[in-house]
Amino acid sequence: TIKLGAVLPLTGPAAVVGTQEQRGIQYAVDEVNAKGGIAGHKIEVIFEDNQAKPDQSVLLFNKLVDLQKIPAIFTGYSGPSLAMAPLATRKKTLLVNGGAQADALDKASPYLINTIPVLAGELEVLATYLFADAGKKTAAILFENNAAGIAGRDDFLGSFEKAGGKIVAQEPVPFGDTNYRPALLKLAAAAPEVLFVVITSGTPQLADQIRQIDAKFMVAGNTFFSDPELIANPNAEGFIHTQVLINAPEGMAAAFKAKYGTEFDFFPKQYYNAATVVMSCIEKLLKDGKPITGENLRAALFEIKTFKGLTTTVFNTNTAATQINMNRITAKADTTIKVIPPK
Amino acid sequence: MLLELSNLAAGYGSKTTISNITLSLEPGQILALLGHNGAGKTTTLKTIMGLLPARAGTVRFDGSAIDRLNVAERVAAGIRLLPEGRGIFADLNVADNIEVVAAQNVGTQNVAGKPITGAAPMFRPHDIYTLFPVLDERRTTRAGSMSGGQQQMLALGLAILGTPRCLLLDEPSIGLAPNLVERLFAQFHSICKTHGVGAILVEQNVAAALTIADRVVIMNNGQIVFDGLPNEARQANVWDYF
Amino acid sequence: MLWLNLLLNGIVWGCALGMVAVSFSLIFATTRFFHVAHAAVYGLGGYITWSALKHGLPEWAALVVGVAVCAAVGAAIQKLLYERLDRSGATHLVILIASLGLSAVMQNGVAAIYTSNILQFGLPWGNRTTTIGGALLTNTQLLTVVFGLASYAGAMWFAHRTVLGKRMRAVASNPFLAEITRLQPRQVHVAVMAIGSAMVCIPGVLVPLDLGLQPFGGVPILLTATIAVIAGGVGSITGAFLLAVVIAVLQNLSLLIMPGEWSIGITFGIFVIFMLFRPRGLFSS
Amino acid sequence: MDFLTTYIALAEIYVLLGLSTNLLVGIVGIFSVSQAAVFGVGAYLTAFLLMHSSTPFPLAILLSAALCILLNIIVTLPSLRVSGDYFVVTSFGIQLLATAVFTNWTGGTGGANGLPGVPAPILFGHEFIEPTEFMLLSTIGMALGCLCFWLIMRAPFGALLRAIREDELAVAALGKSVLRAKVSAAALAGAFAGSAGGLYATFLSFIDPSSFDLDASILLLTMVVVGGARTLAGSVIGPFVLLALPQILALIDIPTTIAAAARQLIYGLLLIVFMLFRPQGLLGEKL
Amino acid sequence: MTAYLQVTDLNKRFGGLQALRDCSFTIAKGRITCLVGPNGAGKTTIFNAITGFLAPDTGHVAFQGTSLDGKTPQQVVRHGIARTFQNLRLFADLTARENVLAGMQDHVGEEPFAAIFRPIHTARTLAAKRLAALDVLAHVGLQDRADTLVRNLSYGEQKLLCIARILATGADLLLLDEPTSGLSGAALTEVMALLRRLQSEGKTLLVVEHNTRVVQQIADDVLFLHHGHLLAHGSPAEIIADPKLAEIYFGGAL
Ligand SMILES: Nc1ncnc2c1ncn2[C@@H]1O[C@H](COP(=O)(O)OP(=O)(O)OP(=O)(O)O)[C@@H](O)[C@H]1O
Ligand SMILES: Nc1ncnc2c1ncn2[C@@H]1O[C@H](COP(=O)(O)OP(=O)(O)OP(=O)(O)O)[C@@H](O)[C@H]1O
Ligand SMILES: [Mg+2]
Ligand SMILES: [Mg+2]
Repeated sequence: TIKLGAVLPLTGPAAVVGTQEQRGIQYAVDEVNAKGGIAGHKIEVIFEDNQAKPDQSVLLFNKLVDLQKIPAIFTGYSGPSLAMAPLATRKKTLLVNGGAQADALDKASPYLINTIPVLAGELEVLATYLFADAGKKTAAILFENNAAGIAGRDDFLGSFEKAGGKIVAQEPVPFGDTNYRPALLKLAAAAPEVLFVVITSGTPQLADQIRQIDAKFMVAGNTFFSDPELIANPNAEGFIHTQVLINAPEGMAAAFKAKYGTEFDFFPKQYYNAATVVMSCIEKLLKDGKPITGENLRAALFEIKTFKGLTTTVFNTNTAATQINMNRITAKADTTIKVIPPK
Repeated sequence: MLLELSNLAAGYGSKTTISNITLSLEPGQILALLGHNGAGKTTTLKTIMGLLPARAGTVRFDGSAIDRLNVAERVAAGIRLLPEGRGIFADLNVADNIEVVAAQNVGTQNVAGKPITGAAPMFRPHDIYTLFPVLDERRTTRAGSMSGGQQQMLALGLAILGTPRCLLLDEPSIGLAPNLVERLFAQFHSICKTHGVGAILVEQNVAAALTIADRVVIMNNGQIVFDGLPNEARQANVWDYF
Repeated sequence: MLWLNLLLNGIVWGCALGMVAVSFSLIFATTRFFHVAHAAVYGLGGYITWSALKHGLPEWAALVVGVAVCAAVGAAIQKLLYERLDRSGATHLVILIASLGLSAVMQNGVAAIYTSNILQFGLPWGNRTTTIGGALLTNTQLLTVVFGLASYAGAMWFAHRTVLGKRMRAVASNPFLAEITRLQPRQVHVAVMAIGSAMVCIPGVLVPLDLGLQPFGGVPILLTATIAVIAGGVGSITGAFLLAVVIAVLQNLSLLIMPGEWSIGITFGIFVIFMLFRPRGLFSS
Repeated sequence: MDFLTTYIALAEIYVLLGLSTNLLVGIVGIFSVSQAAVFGVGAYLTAFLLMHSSTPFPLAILLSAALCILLNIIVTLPSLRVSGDYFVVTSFGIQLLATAVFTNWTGGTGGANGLPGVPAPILFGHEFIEPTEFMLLSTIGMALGCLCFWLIMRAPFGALLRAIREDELAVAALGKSVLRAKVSAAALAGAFAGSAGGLYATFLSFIDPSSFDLDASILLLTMVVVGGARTLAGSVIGPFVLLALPQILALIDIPTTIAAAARQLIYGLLLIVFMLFRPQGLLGEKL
Repeated sequence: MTAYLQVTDLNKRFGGLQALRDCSFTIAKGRITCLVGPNGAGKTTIFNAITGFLAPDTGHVAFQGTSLDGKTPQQVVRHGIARTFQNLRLFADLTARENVLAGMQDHVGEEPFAAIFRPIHTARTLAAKRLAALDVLAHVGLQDRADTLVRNLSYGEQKLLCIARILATGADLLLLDEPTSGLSGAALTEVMALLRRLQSEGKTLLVVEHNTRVVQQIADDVLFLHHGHLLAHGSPAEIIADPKLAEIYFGGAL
């Protein structure tokens, strides 16, 4: 068997996302193993729980690399990823991030590969759309007070103002807190034309609360809005959002739900995709008869360059470019209103 | 016989503090249990109460052995302790102090845990207020903010609420000025005599204790060294133990 | 009218917080150690009620099931864990650590069974709104206020008017005397844990009804509630409830003058300074 | 064996923190749940100095220790007025306040993003970048900490601190300054926490608020209690045991999707059972 | 000549309760003065006011001509006044010797700096002090119990240890709050003898006492306090002979 590692927050408050990511990886691996593995080699992923803490991440990274000689490790959340990045460089171990989008991840280490675009690109699309296509001149920002949220705020703010718009207010909410009312009330009081939201979870609750204050503004979000529960929420009617395109075939989503009892959401899909990318590299190395090391995996990744998994993922740099869609939630469904192909 | 201790022994940790304690108490009798510091008086009372397990010997109450009963059951049967220090609920007001204890309706069960049918409590809250009118005036005062003497009256009130059959009084006079001591002791005396309640009175204030005691037991080093009438005690050379 | 909206919102949130604070206060005033697993009981209440609803029980019956389970769990915690620790002479620090262990067990147990995803009750009536003084409040929020005030009144009545409540305060005041006057402190502790746990089930359901269920969702709310309990003065139910509302209102109104990321910090800063001036809380005896 | 050395280095840093916590909570009886906040300030200051100035590493550690001495004195002072349970929760407030500052003062701490790229320590021209090398530094730090702790505990100062734990008023009545003793103890605890912070930041090269939050403070308390409060040996063994525990639990085979939660559950169970059967900790006095 | 201890016009109010009312008295050097009065008369409050545990609302305290107003408890000890507490306040988890050591002044190594940087010197002086502590314990007859934990001492021994502990401070004026309460005959005689001995060694004592026998036997002067007010000041015989005081102390309504 070929062993891979994953250092994710599997318990504690961050586990909402971490466990979804875990399921995505596990699902992809199980699927490959069910078909007999890669060229006869079974894949095994060793999951370690870092509770989103940097010191645990470093310890676990060393554990995986030292004790298990693991060539590639999946990671999520920017803090832990950034903590492990220098080690990845030194140990020439591939770190694969499929969920965190902070801009700092782009250049943190040559061995840190992001299979999801950093927020800057995505939000530039959104900001341009809002200003130019939707004609919104003023915006307010509601962001989660963590690395992802802050990066989202900064990127959106930059892009929207560059496009010519004006940010009239911004409010953070603590990570994991689904009581958005005070922030929403304050933002609504600034009377923006559009509210840009960047929060990783709790979007259905947000929709309810926005409806409650009888908001007059348009609501826009990033790819985190592709949450099926949000889309199914009638209060999310009219929300628009970018989506880092990732689509699962009908049967696959159903099979996933049957297996884990939870939706094949954004994060499982992304990590499914990340796992496919890594496994494609392994397949190539096996075919070329090269040892599976972090260094070789990285080389293989840039040789293959374009991966066709759940979405087309292109690696020109450490960070993938994928297709981005502009979607609108209407009648409990997500409809694409504009397509921006990968650069 | 109301209470009988035979060859009782008890202690803390590996140390046996009291041993061979044999004494008996009749209804209405006041027994002064004297002895120097650390003689084991408090330990004896605690063992009677069931707060400390007996290591040997038996405690009989109303003729039956009660060694297997826990504290609550002994209290229910009417054995009541006025503890060292202030035995009051300092954060509650006077009326609530009396109410919570009265609600337990103690002393109305026999040692087998069966209710004594038809027996009304000997002391109800009303009776306590009659005994100590000053408590009546202070019903809504926080107990902890009363003077030392008033607190001690309340403590005694709590100890006799319900139907006390055997009172264990641990140094009730400590820190009290002589005027209060005299008054309180007079109250003990009349309670015991009029209601036939037996009492073991542990005191350092020997003079005061002897004024109301029917019998004197003196302890030394965890043993009983004298058991007799107050007059005999006055004459015997037991005072060397002090 | 932003301030009015924030004020109302603060009061609603304060009522939810107040229920947690009052229930915690009842327990803390009697036992005097930090029962941090209260957060886990709060969480459990929500999940049990959610399950009962999914099994087709009507709302009120599901709530009753939740309350009953919480009460039983609270009593069991006291009997099986705290009482044993207490008997073995454990200090409050040791009990605190054991309680932390217990909350790890309970919260992760919930996470293992229900996953860490945010669960929705999905009761449409909960989100329907009513206009009050120019602000829109959901039915859930109105219910929170009603239950909050009722919990406060109930706790006050219980502690100061019922014999069990007085007994509870007596046990807190002098455990040794309670033992020798047959107030049976152990039973009282069990009863108080049962009552406090039953009580915390109500915010444990009402808050997630509004904001979604999360296995670790009870921790931040208990933290703030604890601060209300202490700042209000240990043993004072009024203090706990009042301070909970004050804290919630302050956190909301602070948005008027500063960015939201600082509101929590400032609230706790004010609390620390307040404690320096009133080291035994607002309503200290 | 980088895994082992990383584990040892981290545990040694936590020993310093354990000493700091034990001194305040176990010895003096100041029940502080804000030690992680002080630890964080040390870490951030060292990181800031090394990243934004040419301060040499030893000086950065000294400055961090100095700042934490000051800070710990300030956060401990309320214990002179606020007692018992009231102080526990007050220090809790201090911890939450500190977390808010760490998370939101983007200019100083990098906010929620954290500070990546803290340079490794350089001493005598040598860069201590590999865990094995770094372990040398952390071992020295821990040894110095333990020595200090041992020296003060056997000196009259130790007895004075224990006396304060029992009865402050009586200590004052004997002509001793409670204020001075508490300030000294807080200073010492601050120095431990501050230097631990400096070591931590340079070792990990990345710090963010999650290492210095209430959970971290509580972990420190747990380490001290499990190891055994009030003793030197207890503060040494506690961190080693508690950091190893998750790794040992990881050896238990559980279906992956519930494994992490189940392991945390077992961790909780172990804590409960341990407290039930050994409330004084592994190597501690009865508390 | 200035008085040894001079207390002038102390007033202290707790909420609605006037605990001390215009209390003035002086204490002469080398004498045993007993402070008597019913419960709640304010005796302990006077101690608290003298030793800096309580700021009086008005009034002054002067010791050997130096004002003690506004001094902290530890400063008062440094001036040579030490007190015991009605409820002992011993360090129960420390040994008898450590309790006495805690009372000793000017310890080397009592702050961390010396403890860490002069470890040998610290250890050496500590050894010397431990011997000195044994002497103090011998003075009250507790030398055999030196290394016993206080919690395991009998009540009488604890009372003696309280006195030993303040003797260790080297104070000349000792304020003892009910040193004999709860003591039985032998222990009581022992404490009385100790008090006399201390007097003969040049200490001055102010003692709160409820036991009239003790007052008669040891007091040179008696101060009678009632409702926070100093009613009388005289020899034991005078005070006991006063029917008005006897009525307050021994009779009166509950
Ligand atoms: N909890 C305890 N643990 C260990 N030893 C104890 C405990 N309580 C009392 N002792 C010891 O047991 C002996 C008897 O104590 P006890 O309290 O019964 O004495 P006493 O006669 O009531 O004295 P006093 O008049 O001082 O109250 C003493 O030597 C005392 O030190
Ligand atoms: N800190 C305080 N707060 C409020 N009242 C107090 C305080 N200290 C003392 N008192 C009150 O002041 C009065 C005098 O108390 P004090 O302790 O001086 O009496 P005492 O003469 O020592 O009595 P005892 O002989 O019972 O010890 C009492 O009524 C007491 O309740
Ligand atoms: Mg006794
Ligand atoms: Mg007094």
